[in-house]
Amino acid sequence: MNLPCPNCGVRPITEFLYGELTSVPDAITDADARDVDRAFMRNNPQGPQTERWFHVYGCRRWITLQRDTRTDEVL
Amino acid sequence: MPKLDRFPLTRIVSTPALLDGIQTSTTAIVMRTAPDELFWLGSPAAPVINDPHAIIEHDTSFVGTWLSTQAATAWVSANCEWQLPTTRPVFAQGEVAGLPVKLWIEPRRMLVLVQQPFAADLGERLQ
Amino acid sequence: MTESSQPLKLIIDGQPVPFVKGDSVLVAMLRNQHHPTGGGCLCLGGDCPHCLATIDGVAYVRTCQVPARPGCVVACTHHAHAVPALPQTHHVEPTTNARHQHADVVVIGQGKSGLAAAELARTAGQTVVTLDAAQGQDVIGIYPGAQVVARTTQGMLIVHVRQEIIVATGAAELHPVALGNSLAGLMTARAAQQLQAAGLSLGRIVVINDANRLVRFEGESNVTAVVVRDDQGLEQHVGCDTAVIDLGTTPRNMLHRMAAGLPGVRVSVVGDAATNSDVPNCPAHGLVCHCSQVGVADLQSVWDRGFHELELVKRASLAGTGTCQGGVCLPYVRSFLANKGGTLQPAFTARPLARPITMGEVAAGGHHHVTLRTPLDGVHRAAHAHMERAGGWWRPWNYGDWQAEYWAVREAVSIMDVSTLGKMLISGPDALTLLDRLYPTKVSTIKTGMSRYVLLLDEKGYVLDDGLISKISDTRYTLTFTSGGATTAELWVRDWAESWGLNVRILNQTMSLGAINVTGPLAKELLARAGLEKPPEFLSHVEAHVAGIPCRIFRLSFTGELSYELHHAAVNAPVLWRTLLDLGKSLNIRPHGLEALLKLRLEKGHIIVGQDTDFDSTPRRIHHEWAVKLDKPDFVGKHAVLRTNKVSLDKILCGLSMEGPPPIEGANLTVDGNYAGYVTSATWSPILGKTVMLAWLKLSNDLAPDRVMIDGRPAQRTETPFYDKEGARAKA
Amino acid sequence: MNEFIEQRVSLTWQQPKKSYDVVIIGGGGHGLAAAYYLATRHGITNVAVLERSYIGGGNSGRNTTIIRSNYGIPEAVRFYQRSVDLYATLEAETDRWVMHKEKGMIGLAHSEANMRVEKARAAVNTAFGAKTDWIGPDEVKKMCPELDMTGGGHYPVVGAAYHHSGATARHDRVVWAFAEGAMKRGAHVHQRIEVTGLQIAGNRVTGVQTTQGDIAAGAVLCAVGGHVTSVAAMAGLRLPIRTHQLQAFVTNHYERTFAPILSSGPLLFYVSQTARGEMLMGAEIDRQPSYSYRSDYKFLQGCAFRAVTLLPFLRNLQVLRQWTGVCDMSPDYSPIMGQTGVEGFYITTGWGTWGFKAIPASGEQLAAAISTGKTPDLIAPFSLDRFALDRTMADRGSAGTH
Repeated sequence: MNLPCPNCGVRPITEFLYGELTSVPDAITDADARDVDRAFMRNNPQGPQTERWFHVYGCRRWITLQRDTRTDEVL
Repeated sequence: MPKLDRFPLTRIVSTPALLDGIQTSTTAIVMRTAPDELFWLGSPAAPVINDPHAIIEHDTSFVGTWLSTQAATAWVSANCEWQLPTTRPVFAQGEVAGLPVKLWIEPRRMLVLVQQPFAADLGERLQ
Repeated sequence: MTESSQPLKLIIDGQPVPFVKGDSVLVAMLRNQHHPTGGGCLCLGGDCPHCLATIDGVAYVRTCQVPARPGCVVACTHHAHAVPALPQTHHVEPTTNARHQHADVVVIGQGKSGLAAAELARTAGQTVVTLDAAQGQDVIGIYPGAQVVARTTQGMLIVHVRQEIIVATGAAELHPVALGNSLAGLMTARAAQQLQAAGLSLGRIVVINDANRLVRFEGESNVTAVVVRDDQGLEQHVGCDTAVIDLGTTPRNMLHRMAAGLPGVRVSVVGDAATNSDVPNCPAHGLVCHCSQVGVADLQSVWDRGFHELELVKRASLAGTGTCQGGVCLPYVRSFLANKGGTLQPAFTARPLARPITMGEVAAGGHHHVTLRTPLDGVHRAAHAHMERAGGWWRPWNYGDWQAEYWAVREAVSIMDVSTLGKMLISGPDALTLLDRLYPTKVSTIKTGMSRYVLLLDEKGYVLDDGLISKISDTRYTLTFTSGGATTAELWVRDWAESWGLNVRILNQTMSLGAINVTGPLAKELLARAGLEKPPEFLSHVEAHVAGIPCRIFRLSFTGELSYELHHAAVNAPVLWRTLLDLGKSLNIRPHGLEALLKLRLEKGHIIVGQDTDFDSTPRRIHHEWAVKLDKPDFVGKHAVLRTNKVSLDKILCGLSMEGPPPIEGANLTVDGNYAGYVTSATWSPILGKTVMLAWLKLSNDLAPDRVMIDGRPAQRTETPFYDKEGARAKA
Repeated sequence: MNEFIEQRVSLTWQQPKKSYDVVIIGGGGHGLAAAYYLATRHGITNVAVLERSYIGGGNSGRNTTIIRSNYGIPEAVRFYQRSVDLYATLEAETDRWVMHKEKGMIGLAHSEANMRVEKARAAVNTAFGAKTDWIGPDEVKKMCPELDMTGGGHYPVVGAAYHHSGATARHDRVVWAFAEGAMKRGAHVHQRIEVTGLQIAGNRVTGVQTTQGDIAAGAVLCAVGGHVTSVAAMAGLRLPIRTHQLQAFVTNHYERTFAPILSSGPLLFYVSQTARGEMLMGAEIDRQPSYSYRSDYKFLQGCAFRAVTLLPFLRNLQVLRQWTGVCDMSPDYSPIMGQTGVEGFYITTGWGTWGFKAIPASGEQLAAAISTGKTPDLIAPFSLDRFALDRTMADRGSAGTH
C-alpha cells in the first residue's frame, strides 16, 4: 500500500507514521466531557477519514490525506 | 564493502518562498528535502538568504558514496519499492534497503547519502 | 569423458536414479517407477497434491513443477500422506534475492489469451510484465500496492503495478471423486499427454469422460480396473494400467478472486480462467480433499451435525486447508453443499499464498530494523565497551567495570556519550508562542543564555517526555528530549506548529550533533585543560571552543555532580572524546556507560521517562507539579491536568530505601500482605551504603504508607534526592 | 479421514423469536461464551446470539490461538488467569475436544533493557497466580533447542521469562464448544442476521433492529469485533477504540515436535505449532486504523525474515496461507467490559490482540454482570468510565504482540 507524499512522491505506507485528527461532537457541551472525548474517544469510521501522516523516511513533514478505512484506498 | 565518505553540507531551513528564490548552481548539488528545507552540497558556498530567522547549519553527519548507474540500478532494483524519478539530474528521498536515504541521481552516476547513525548499515546493505 | 556420455542422475530416497534432460522431478521419478505420494490423480499442472516430495530438504514441493537437476536429492516424505518431520537445519544458507520492478500492466499466464492480452497492452504503449508458471514464474500473491509477487528462477520478483492486472491462468482439470481415487495410475488427460510425449509407457489406458458413469477405481496400490456404469445402468469392469481423467475443467481463478477489488488498479480475467465455474456433480463416495484426507462421508457427517456454511464445513472437516488450498476439492465441496442446501455458496476467500514457497524465499529482501549508532560507536567498540540496544540506539552499557566508572563520576571526572539525546532547534517570530503553548512551564521567563528542565505533556495530561529548553535569543531556542524520544518529539512539535499556523523554522539536530557529558568534581578542571576558561554557570549555556572544537556547552546535571554537556558537529565527536580522555589522564578520568549512569541518576532521584513513568503519569502522580504552571494561559494538557486534579490521588511515584541488596526492578510492594505497587528503578548505592529505589505506591484512604515490604524485607519511604539533597555538588 | 475432523459437535439452528431475555450481538467466541455461561451458570436460556455472518467468522477464526496470563498489571493478570483456568477445564466441562494444550511460553530477552522488562513481568505475574520464572540462556536452549542463541548474530538470547501456563487451543473448536453448549440448553444462535439499530426507551435498551425484523430484549450485550464503534453509536455511545489490522501466517503441517510458544518482543515475532502441525506465526498490529482484511507482502517478508533469524529451521518450511483480522484497540491496551451508562446495554470490547485468550473469562464475567445487574470485582477495573475517571489500566504487558 502506498501514500502520495506531495514533497517526495508516492511511497510505501511503511515510510510514514500515522497521526490522527480528533474531533469532538458538538453535542458534548460540558468542558470536562469534551476534554475526555478529545483525549480518549475515537471516531473510528468505517469509510473515508481525513488523517495525517508523518513522512519519517523522507521529508519528515506531515501530510494530510483522505483514506477509506474499509479498503485502504487513498481518496 | 564500498568506502563511505563524509559529505559535509549546508542545511537551510527557511520559508518556501525564499527557498524557491535561491539560484541553483551548476557545480553545487542542491537538494530540496522539504518545502521549507534545502541541502546545499559543494562549491560555491550556499548563497546568503534574506531571512533573519533562517536556520543555516553546517551539517557534517551525512555519509555516502557515488554508485555507477549500473551499480545503482542493481541496488535500487533489489532494495527499493518505489519508483525513482526519470529526469536527470534529480533529487529523491525515501526508504531504500530499510534506510532513510537521500539520492542525487545524475545521468551516469548516483549519490547515496544517509545520516551517520545509519552509515554502518548502509555499508552492509550496499554489498 | 564428455558431458553427454555421463548419465544425468538425481537421488531418490538415497538411490541415484537416471533422468532425461528436460524431465521434471516427477517425470524422472515416474520414468523409474517411483511415485512420490503413492497415488492420486496426477495433473502435472501444479494444481494437485499428488506429486509432493521433499526436494533438497524442502518438503511439500510439487515435483511436477521442478526441473530435474543432477544431484538433486528427493525424499518421498509424503508417501501415503505421511507428515514430514520438521527440518533440522541450523546453518544459515544464503538468502534468495528479491527484485522490484514497476510496470503499467502485469499479465499472469502466457497461454493464448495471456499472450494476446500482453500484446494488446504493449501496442497501446503500456509497459508490460508477463509472468508464466511454465517459465518458472510462480505468482504467489497479489497484494495492495498493487503488487504482484512471484517466485522466479532468479529469486523473488515484486512487480508494482500502475494500471492493470490481467489474470490469464487458464483452467485446471477436474479430478475424479469416486471410490479408489487415491490409487496410483490415475492422471488427467493433459498429464497423460505430457507423459506420453516424454516417452513414458502408460500401458492399457481407459479414458473417463463422464463423471455420471464412473463408479469406482479398483486395484491394490495401482489401478487395475475402472468400474463404469453402461447405458443400461450395469457396472462394467474395464481392466487398465492407467485411468485418464477427462472430466472437463474448472477455472484457475484464485488470483483473480484474490485481486478483485484492490484499490488503485484494474483487475481483469481473460481466457479459460474467466469461464463460469460450474460445479461438477455432487459426489457420492471417495476422497474429496486429498491434502486433508476428507471424504464424502466426512462432509456428510459435519453437514448432519449442523455445519452448513461453506466456511464452517471447511473448518470442521479441514477440506480445502491443505497444500493445494482447495484447488482440487473446492468445486466438489461447493457441489456437495449445493446438493444438500439447495443453493450454491460462493467460493471461500482466496488468500495468499497461491503457491506455497519457503520462508527463506519469503524472507528475501528483508532487513532488520536499524539500531542507530552514535558518531562515537566505533570508538566505544574499539575500547571493548559492552554495547547494548537502548531506546533505539547502540549504547555503551559499561567499559568493563561499572563501579570504577561510577566512582570516576563521584570522585574525579568522567565522560559519557549522550549523542542519543533528542536535539532540536526552533527559530522564528513565533518560537516563544509555540513553546509556551507546548510546554507547561512559563517559557517567557527563561532568560537568554539560560536553560530549564521541562516536562512535555500530551492531551491526556500524561507525561510524554522530558528535557531542556535553552534560550539562545528572543526568537531562537534549543530543545532536548530523551534518547529514543526524538522522532516522537519532532512529529509532536511540527504537528502543533502547523495546526496553530505559527511562523517558525524547525531543525531536528539529533543525528547531526554529537553530545558528550563531562561530569564529576574535576569536570571544570578538565575543561580548563581543554582551553575552556569561562565555563557556564549552573543552568546556563555558552558557545565556546573545547579542545579547539566549537561546542554549545550546557550546564546541568543528571549524575548529581558538576556536569557540562558539550554539543558539537557529529564529525568532531571522536577527536573531542579522545582529547578529553588524554587531557584527563592525570585526573583519573574514565568514561562511563549506561549502567553507571542509571545508578548515579537514581541516587539523585531523577526519573527516566518510560522507565519510571507509565502511560498515565500525570505531573501530580510523579510529584512534578512544580514543573506545571497552571496559572499560565492554555498549554497542551492543561485542561486534562485541571480535570484529573479533581479526582482523588490513587498512586504516586516515590523514593524508597532499604538495607541490603536491591530487588529486581519490577518487584512488588506489599502493605499488610496486600499488593501496594511496584519498583521501577532500584540500585545499591555505593556512596550511601544502602539500596535506593523509585516505586509506584498505591494510596489507601488518600494516604501513602511510609513502610512497605519488598521480597519479605522492609523498605522505608524516603524523600528524593537520596544523595546530596541540596544539590550543592551539581551547582558547585 | 483425518483425526482433526470435528466429529462430536452438533449445532442446532432455530427460527428467531420476537423477544428474548438477552440478545447478544456477535457470534464469535465472546458472544457465544456469554450465552453459554448465562445458560450454565445462571439458568438464563431465553437468549439469542445474532451473527451477521457465520459463527466464529470474525476474529475468533483469525487469531493465533494463544492462551496466556502473563500481563503487566495485577488486574489483568488476575483476569487472564481466570481465563487460563477456565480454558484448562473447558474440554472436561463440555466433553468436546478443543485441542487445548499447555505448552509453556518463552518470552525472549535480547538486551539488558529487555531483561529488565521480562523480569518485572515475571514478578507481577507470579504474585497474581500466573507462574512465570526468569530463566537463563542454557535453560532457554534446553526448552527450545531449535533456537539460534546468537539470533543470527544480531539478537543474542540473554534469557527469557518462562510462563508455565502458556497454552494453545483450536480457535474454531472453542467457538463451537460454546455454541453447542449454549444451544443444547436452549439458547438460540442465528447466523446471517445483522443488527442495524438499537431500540432505546428513555435511557434503557429494549431491543434490536435487524435485517430480519425487530427483536425485543431485556438486555443487550455487544460482543462484536471490528464494528464495535458502529454498534455503540447506535446507543449514542462514543468509545475509546481504534480498529487495526493484525496479520498472521501459517506453514504447511509437519510432525509435532516444536514444543513451546516462543515470542520475542524486540523482533516483533511469535510462533507456536498447532495441534495439526502447522507453524503459526504473527507479529505486531499495523499502526493505522483499518477495517480491510487484505494481507500485505511486506508484513510476510519482514516477519519471515525475523523468524528465520531466531529459528533457522523455518527457512525450509513452506508458507501456506496468510490472513488478516481486525482488532479493537483501547488507548491503555486493556479491554473494556461491563455496563455502559445505557441501562441494559453491556459491552465487551478493546480486545486488541488478546481477545481469544479472554473468551471464557469474558463470557463468564459478563454473564454474571447481566444476570445479577452487578459488575463482578474481576472486571470492575475494566469499565468504560475509567477514562473519564482517570483510572486507566495502562498495561505494557499487553502492548506486546499477541
